[in-house]
Amino acid sequence: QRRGSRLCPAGMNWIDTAQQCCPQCPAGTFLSEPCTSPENGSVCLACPAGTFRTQPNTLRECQACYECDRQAFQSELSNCSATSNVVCGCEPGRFRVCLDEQCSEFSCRKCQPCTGRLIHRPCSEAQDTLCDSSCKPDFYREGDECRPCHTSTLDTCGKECQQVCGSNNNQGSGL
Amino acid sequence: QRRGSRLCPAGMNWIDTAQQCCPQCPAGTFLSEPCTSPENGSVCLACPAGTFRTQPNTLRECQACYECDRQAFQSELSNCSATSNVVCGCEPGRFRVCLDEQCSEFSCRKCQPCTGRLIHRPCSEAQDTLCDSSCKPDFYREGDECRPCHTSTLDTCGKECQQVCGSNNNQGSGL
Amino acid sequence: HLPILQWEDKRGLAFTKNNLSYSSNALVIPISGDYYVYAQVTFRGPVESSQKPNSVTEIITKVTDSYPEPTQLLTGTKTLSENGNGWFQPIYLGAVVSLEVGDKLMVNVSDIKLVDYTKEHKTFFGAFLL
Amino acid sequence: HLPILQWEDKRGLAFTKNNLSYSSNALVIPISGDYYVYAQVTFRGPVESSQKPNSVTEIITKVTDSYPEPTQLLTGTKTLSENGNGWFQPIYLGAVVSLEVGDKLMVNVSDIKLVDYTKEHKTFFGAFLL
Amino acid sequence: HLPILQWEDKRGLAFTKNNLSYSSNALVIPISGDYYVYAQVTFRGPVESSQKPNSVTEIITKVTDSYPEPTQLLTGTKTLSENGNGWFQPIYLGAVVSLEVGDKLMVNVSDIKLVDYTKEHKTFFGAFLL
Repeated sequence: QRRGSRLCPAGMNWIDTAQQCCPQCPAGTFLSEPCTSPENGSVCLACPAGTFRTQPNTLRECQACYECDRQAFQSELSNCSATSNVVCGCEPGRFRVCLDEQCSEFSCRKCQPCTGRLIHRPCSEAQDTLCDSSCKPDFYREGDECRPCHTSTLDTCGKECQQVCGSNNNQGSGL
Repeated sequence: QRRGSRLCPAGMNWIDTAQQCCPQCPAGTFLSEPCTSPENGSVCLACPAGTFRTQPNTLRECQACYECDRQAFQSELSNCSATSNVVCGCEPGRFRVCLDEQCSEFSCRKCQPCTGRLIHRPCSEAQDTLCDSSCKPDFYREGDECRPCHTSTLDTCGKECQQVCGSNNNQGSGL
Repeated sequence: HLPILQWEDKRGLAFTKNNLSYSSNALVIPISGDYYVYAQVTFRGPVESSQKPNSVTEIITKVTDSYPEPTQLLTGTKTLSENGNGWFQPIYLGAVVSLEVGDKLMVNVSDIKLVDYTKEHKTFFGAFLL
Repeated sequence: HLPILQWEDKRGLAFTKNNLSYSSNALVIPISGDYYVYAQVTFRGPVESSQKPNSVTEIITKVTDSYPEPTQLLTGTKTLSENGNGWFQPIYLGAVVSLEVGDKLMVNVSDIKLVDYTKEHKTFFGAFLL
Repeated sequence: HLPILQWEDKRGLAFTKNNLSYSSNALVIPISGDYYVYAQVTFRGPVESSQKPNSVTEIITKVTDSYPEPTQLLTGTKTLSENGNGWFQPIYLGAVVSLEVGDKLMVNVSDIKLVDYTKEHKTFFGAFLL
């Protein structure tokens, strides 16, 4: 404990300017005026808009809310209240790419579409979509893409394509 | 206007230390001593060498001239005067490569020589030389270069070269 | 001129006192003297946009009634070599400057879309009289 | 929370005076007031290890008896684009903050293994009352 | 030793007062005490020359009659990863140091050819007594 402070009972903090223990202000408020004596209460005011305090305190100001990074396609999962900071996530169709270990900084990248494949695991806040390695029925493999049979023509339909789409391709079969 | 300052007539500024309006010093000078009364003038001194003021003012010092960046092959288009900052451009045979949107920072890169081609648009401060796409007469294309006919020998003179330099090349024709 | 940043001057860690006031994006000097002026701007890369600026710039500028043009007091310019999309680049500037009563101090940046405004402890601006 | 740096407070260029004391990794504020708080951490790349963190972070934090959680006062975050192994990256932070008697100031970093502690003039931390 | 920078001490934004004087590339301390010393050097890439230094360094040094060798007070070292020719890299340093009357403060750099001397608001150096 510091030189000048006495140990205060639970729920009270030492206030140096008042040279005594004062009751803590509840979460969502800050200490506007310290108590004049331990019996009467501290003067606590509500955190102004755009600020918050998650815990009981005897601080002279509330903490400023963070803001979600629109430019990085973040969206508000829960907005700032008097007792809680804003919580940012990614806009629909995007997932988090962490820029530091705690992922306190992250950008939101587009989920991959798995065209022509079955979705092994859908895109989520934390991870990109995981596509099936094999192509969907009526789709043939072309490099690492899956192409719909009906778009292939006789001369573009290689070995892979014929195997999947059958010799008489583009007769209305496919997607 | 600020709390403590009165609105001054045109050509005069509020001088806080003198608590009155004083005549502005002309461009190329700075305010050495404020006026003692609006009637008598301010004491203005010429900007010392290496400094300038482009506008009438009541400032206590002149602005330091910029310097052109020799290392980046810049040259002085116009040097610093009492009323104007230095203006930097590129040494002959070089053009500007901007490092920021306003091009307040730039380096000077060598103009491309268009060897063997006609110059479509000459090199300027702002842009590199624009070479003609086709080769000059008596020059044949080799990849994206143009080579003079007279340097080609029978075995190095491919299809392109023969077309341009004629079959009996290097008989004194060309450059 | 380059875009001017707007600042929070009351909530959270921000405060003004001793008549150093904040109005229309500028700190207004209450008494003439030498001040230590400082600012940090955290720039961060846009995600999708391919065109990447090759540099970011932060300038602390002075505007005064005694002169029609702003004066650049401190400048930090950094070229960017991060190829990936997500990048961060803080620039801190600070120095002693002589200021007159009524002078206004502002912070200009090369591209306001690149400024990280999300947390008050990453981008800040201030001054104190010596 | 992020790892907290330990500091030398007596030997070499280091000193404390006017009751600003150092204990358990923190500067302890002796009287309430506005302080200019600053710190520089030089980060440097591990030599062999291929896995390169994509960013380094330095945070000056305040701990107080009046609140159970630390408050982040100043933060510098820089992504790394040096591909080679041997890299250096200094981050300087400094600003005026209002502090109460008994408040503790500390410096947190993203990865303590990356901090260059070898020379006192490369990594330093301090505060003075205005 | 590393090259020492020369400074303008009168014209433009530069000034000295309260007996803190500038002579032969150094700030001369008039009275003993604790000073906040700071400097920013903007380094910028050479254009043509292919050999690119892989790092730049700025050091604030103290020279004193009481010791034959200079003392390094503050150091900023940064490796460069910009591949293009035109690059910019500002390094800011600042901290409180105890100085004796007559001590001289200087700024050394790794390569004087890389220092951007073109604009006074990009490279600067100063100190003030607390």
